[in-house]
Amino acid sequence: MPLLSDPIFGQTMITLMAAIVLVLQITLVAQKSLVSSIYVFALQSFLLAAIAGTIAWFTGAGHIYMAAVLTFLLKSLLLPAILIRLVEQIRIEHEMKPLLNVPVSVVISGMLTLLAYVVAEPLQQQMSFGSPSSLGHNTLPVAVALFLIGFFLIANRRKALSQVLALLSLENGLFLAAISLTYGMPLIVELGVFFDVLVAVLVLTILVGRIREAFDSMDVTRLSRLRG
Amino acid sequence: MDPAHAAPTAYGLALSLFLAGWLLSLVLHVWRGTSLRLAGFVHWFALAGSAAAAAAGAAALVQDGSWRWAAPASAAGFSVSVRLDPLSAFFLLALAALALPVSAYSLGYIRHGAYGRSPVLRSGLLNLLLAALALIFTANHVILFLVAWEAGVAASYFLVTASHEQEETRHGGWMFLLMSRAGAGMIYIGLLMLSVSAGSLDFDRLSGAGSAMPGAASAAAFLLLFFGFGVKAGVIPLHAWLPAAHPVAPSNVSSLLSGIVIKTGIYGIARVCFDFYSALPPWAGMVVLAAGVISGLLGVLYALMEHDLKRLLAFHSIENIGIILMGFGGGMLLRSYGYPKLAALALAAGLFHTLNHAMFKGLLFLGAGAVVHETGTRNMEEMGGLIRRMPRTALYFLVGAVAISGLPPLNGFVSEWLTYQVLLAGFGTTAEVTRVAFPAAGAMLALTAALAAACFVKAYGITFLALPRSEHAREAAECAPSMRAGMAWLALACILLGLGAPWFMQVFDGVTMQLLKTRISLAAVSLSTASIQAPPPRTGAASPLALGLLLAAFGLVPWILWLLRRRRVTTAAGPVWDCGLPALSASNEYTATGFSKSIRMIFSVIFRPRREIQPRFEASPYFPSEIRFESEVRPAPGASLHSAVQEALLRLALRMRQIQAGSIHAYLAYIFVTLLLLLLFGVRS
Amino acid sequence: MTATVLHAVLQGLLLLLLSPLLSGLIRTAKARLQTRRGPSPLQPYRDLGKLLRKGMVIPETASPVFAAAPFVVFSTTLLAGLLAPTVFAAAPLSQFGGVLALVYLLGLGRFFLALAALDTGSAFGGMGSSREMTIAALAEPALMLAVFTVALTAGSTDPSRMAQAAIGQSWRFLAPSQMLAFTALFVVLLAETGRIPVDNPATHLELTMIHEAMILEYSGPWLALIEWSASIKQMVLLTLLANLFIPFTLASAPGVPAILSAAALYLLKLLLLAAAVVLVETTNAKMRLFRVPELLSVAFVLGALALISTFLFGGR
Amino acid sequence: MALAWLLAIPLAGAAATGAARRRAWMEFIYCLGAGAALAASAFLAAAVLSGGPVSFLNGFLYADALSALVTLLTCAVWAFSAPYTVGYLRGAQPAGAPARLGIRELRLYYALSHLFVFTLLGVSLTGNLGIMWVALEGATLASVFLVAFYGKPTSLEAAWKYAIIGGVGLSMALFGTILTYYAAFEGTGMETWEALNWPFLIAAAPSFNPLVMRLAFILVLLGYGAKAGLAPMHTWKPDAYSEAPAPAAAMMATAMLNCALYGLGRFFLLSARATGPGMPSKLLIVFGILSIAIATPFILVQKSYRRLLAYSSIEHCGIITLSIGFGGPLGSLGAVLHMAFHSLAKPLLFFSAGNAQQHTGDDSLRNTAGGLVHALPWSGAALFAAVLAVTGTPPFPLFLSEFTMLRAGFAQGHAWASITAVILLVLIFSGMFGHAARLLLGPVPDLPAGDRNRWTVYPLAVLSVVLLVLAFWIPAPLSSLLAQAASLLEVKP
Repeated sequence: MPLLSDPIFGQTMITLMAAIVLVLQITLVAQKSLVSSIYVFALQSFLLAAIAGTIAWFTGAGHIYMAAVLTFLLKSLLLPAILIRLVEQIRIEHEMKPLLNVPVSVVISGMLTLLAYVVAEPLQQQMSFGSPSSLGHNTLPVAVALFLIGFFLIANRRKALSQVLALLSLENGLFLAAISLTYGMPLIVELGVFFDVLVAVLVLTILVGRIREAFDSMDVTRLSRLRG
Repeated sequence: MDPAHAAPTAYGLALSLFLAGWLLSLVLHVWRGTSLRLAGFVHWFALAGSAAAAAAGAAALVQDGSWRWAAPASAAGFSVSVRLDPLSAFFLLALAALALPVSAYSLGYIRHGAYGRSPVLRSGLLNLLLAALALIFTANHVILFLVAWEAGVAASYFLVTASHEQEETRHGGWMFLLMSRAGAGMIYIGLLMLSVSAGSLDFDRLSGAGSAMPGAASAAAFLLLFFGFGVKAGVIPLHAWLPAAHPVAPSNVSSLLSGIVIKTGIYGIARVCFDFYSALPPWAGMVVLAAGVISGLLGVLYALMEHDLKRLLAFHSIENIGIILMGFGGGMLLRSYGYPKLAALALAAGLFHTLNHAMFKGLLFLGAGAVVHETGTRNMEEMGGLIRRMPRTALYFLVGAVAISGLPPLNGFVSEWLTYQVLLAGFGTTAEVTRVAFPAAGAMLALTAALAAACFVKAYGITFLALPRSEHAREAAECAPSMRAGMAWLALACILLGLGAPWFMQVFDGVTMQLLKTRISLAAVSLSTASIQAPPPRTGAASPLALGLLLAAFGLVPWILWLLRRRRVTTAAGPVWDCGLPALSASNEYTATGFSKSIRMIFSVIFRPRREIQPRFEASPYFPSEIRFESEVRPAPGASLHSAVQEALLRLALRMRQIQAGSIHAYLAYIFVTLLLLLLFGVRS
Repeated sequence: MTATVLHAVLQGLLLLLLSPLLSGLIRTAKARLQTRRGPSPLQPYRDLGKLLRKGMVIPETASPVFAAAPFVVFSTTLLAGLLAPTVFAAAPLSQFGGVLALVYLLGLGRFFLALAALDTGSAFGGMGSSREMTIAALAEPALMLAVFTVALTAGSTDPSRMAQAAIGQSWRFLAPSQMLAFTALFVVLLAETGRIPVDNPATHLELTMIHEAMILEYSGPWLALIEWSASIKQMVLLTLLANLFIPFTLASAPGVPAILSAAALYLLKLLLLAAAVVLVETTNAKMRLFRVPELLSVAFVLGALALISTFLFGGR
Repeated sequence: MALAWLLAIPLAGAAATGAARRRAWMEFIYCLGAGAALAASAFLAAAVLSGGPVSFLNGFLYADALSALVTLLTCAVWAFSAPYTVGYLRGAQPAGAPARLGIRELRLYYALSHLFVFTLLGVSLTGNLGIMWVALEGATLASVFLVAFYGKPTSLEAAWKYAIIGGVGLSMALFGTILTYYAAFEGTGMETWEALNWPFLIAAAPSFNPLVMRLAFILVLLGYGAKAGLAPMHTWKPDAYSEAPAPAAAMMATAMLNCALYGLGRFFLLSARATGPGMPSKLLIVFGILSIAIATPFILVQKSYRRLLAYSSIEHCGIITLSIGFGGPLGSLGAVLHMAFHSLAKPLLFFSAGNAQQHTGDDSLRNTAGGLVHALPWSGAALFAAVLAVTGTPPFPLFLSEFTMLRAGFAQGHAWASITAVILLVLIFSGMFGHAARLLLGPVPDLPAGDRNRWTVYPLAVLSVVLLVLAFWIPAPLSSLLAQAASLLEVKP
């Protein structure tokens, strides 16, 4: 199967999937429903796992398979499940009002993508494409954009839980960067990162629950007693 | 003992005693912190240490050259590196000469609760303060100097706030601390500039380093150091802490503060102007001279307006700092124009006045302490007639008052006389602007000194003479023997430093040799006539000893005649002329406020006096039942400087608090914007 | 040594004996100018004699300061007098202290007198003391500037040297700096000796007096000492004025004729200056206290001008 | 092996605490663990001093002088805070929290504290920059519940802000780490996890792509800066420090701050070698000054003294950063010294302030009647000493380190930065001391006599004495450890 061993094909696939990931990220910005956001996130994570799998396939590195599988299990199955369960458990309103309205947010996301390109472009100029060793390098701007948009998303969300989700999507950007630039971090590091992400979500969800109990709301704009 | 080892041994002994006293006080404080007897016991360490320090200073001054000792620096840069060079030794001597009587005085003084609730701790702090001062004067390393400097500040602060239960005390201590720190900031920067340029933190290596720096940096460092040390010295307009902190401190502490703590500023200025800078352009001397003139004149003018005895003395400290700086400034100008001999005279004048001021101001504060303790008030308007209740204190205070007024034959006269000679010598030897500055400064010095005399007529007259103005004053009693001993020592020092000035002047030989390469006593002393003299081009001589003896003789002759005569004429005690009204009472007396009224009116441009008289009438406007009189003057320039700065800062700070308004979105936005900015501008550059 | 002692004793006697006469002469001349007969010039001697013989009333409130003041005032004034050259170009004791010491000795006397005035507890005493110290303080800078001017041209603050240095330059007196300084010093003299327009020595109206208010409670021999000192002080200041600015009449070499002519010329100068004082006193009214600073500021400016003109016209 | 043992101590402590059923056992385990860790870290430091860097598991665990110093400081702070923690948790708890802590709360606290220390030790003891990130993230997670410990609404608020800002910050740091790895990967072709090991990285750094390293440094600076509390990423600090129990806050303000700055310092060295020291230095100087400047107004106008301490921590974070940024032998020495001295002075401040807060039930600077020193003679004196110490007042050793830092500024041609720092430090002093004086001095307050709990008083005395002694005399081994650490932190061409 020459197609499946043609690095150009791999490159094309990865580029396509990365583009979809970026679109999904912007969808997250525009999304108002919490539950749908979680599904979007799960889809995004799945695509990332697929990118990782593709790279693993073409480079034949075992630890990237591992990363792909872990991503798939953790980010597109386990974490969304935990979040969905939490949403149902504490019966929070599904509607999430961002601080800035959707059109403005989307425009800002677009600008951030542009900025990501500006930042990553000089790096890309120094890269060589087309060889297996550079597979996926061209997704660096996407990774930076995911990161920036994720950051923006955290700052733009009122609900505690949606901030957690945004933090996770930001993390996805990092994963994309790691996987595309260096074919994943060393496995032991990668494992540690996954573990941390898992614990972070657990910790944050517990906190969300307690905040909800204490404040009768998940709106973090209410958390403004500590000043000066 | 080998004389070469005398100074180091005594010096080490002094420091050990001070520090041992302090450490011991910490232990004793834990054991029995309120025991006055233990507090007194700790003071004995200060007393013994001061005696050792006096020996060290004297021994070091007698022998030529400097003694150095250094321990290797720690990893953090701290180094015990000390040096007894002539300048250090002189200040050490001044410290000891004051600390000794003050310690003695304290033995009796603290028995009446002057140290507040933890007397043992405070008495230990006095030891710490003395140790810090000794180290300030002898440090040979920037870091040791600064450590000692701030340790002295901390010790002074906690001594000043001994009775911190009162708001006024807290405020005074706070002002002291705040301004000290601000001054220290300037000193840090200045010393850093010097030491980085010299490539060393050793004072030895800093000698002359200032002049080796490039022009602008050299000037900036000089100004920073001068004004930094000026804060400590109380140079107007950086003086605001002085009248706030001196009055509220226990009087033995006030005495040390005024006598020697502010002299650390003078030490710094002397060290900087004459050692770290081997040459300075004339403007630097003009700055110092101007600071001296302004401080001297405004200091005494504001002292005149005071009726708080201790505040009055505090303002006089500013005045005397001004006189010292006139000497220094003159010396710097003369050095700039190439007259090292005259510069040496000026330096000696300034240093001599430093010591003299320590003696008489220390004495006056101790006397004030005794008076304040007996009358329970610092307000002179409630004193009066104390000369009958406290005759010894009154006598010692009188000696101090005469000395501070610069009257012959006491020590104040000697140093002011030298300063006059310096200012006179500067005229015609220097260029156009400065040649006028010198005699102008001389005229202002004359005004300052005459006003000081007026002020002490007031202070002494209102406090000690005439009728008591309050019940407390009427029932005052003479103070404890140890307190009197302390004052007697200082009074004696004022007299001896005056009469023995020609001999004492030789002490400055080492200093002038070190800093200006000339021996001052060759030019300025004539032992055959027991006189001090000014070297050419403006000669002149004065012999306080001869003047004193002649005065005594001329006074004694008529007095003896009078004693002989007295048996034959009738002397009767009679009432004072009271315009025929019934019995003179204390309310007829001139008040301190009244005494200074004419000066208040004459200098109203400066004082902007405001007064308010509110009579209350019952039946007819001719018979007021009650009259309220209020009078105040505008505080000295710079008195509100710190509060203006403080207010502006606080307003700004309040506005800046909006940064932290509790919104996590804002917080995230800060980071996000920072990130974007750095990505935009940081990566490509 | 013996010569110095002899010189000092003689000059002391001169001051002690002649100063009351000078005061008397001024008083008489003033009376004559006001077309009064006035007392005899010898009246001050009679007053002093009388006072010395009389008993005293000492205020009940007085302390030792009150008792000490007359003696301090007397001794400081006399010693100040011995620092100034009178007949000879060299003052007897000027090696012990120059013109600065002289000024400060007078200051010491004033200090004690002002204290004594406060000591009685009388409001007048306080008033006099306050005013005296104020005026003295204001006069001081002008005095110093004038003295500086002379000291600068002479190169010394020693009055003997100041006088000697000027002897050779006979017309120096007419130099602008000297004239200005002379005028400044003259105004200071009026203030220091309590003359009209600053103070009225003849007044006993409580609210206007200064010097008299201070010594209101003194009587008998102590009053005599104070009055005597006041006369001496006046003579010393006139002497300074005369001999620092017009020194060429002074005897610099021993020899009876020279000494005699110098003595005569000295007295003549004193009389002329006294006449000037009399003229000023008769033609002026006493100033309000708060206008005195204006007068003294004029003196200050004159002194400053004097100093500046030492180099303004190409002098040293 | 020593490295592994050291890490095992807090981990075993956490496990044992989880199993413990009685308060006394937990307290004993905590103190024992702290003591053992201090001894072990001293042993480690001695080993590093005598035999150079120690490495275990192929460099997975690694300690040179710098990491040994940071480890030693972490353990020292732990050792000082352990007895204090015992006393503090026995004492009265703030309003809104359970009046007496139950065994469950205590277990949670002690177990989390052990874990917190474990992660902090992990940061300084690993040689792998990736693992260092993992450990630092772990430290955040372990400490979130320490911040939220009292369960008050404000505690939860603080914990949330801490968690989110910390999380965002650390993800930036992770991005930076990924880019560093990429640079190493690209520059050397090395692809195993050893490519993130420190000795390898620092040796290979000159061959890294400067552009990548520049980007990486920016991200790491913001990321670890957020963890350390550099402005403008500092905003979580006042909330977290004022809401956490005092001993936990002290650990965060010293040990965690050190660890974050340690990480930042490592990346600084890498990027300085890769891109030349110009840009990284400049950035550190800017952020250092900015942190000091931002802290100043909040110190001047502050109504809660626990928050005051947090701003002081921001200031000190700025000082250390500034000193690293100045560079040169003096700059790195200043940074290392300041790290060390600050780690001893800050706990003193937190402990004495904690005592005051426990005694009055309030940490307000506005409603105070003053005179606290009458009721709390020991804590009051310690608070004075601590305020003087953290404001860099001689003779406390922080003066020496700050002065070294200022000297470095002048020596390296950043005179203006130094001068600005001096001015700000003077202002901060006036703020800090003014508040302390208002709180402590004054008329006798209407409070019972305090300072009766030995557990909370003795650590104050010991810390004060240690601080004062260090100002004048630093034991030779410690001094050479400091010198070696400083030389490791210095950028060498």
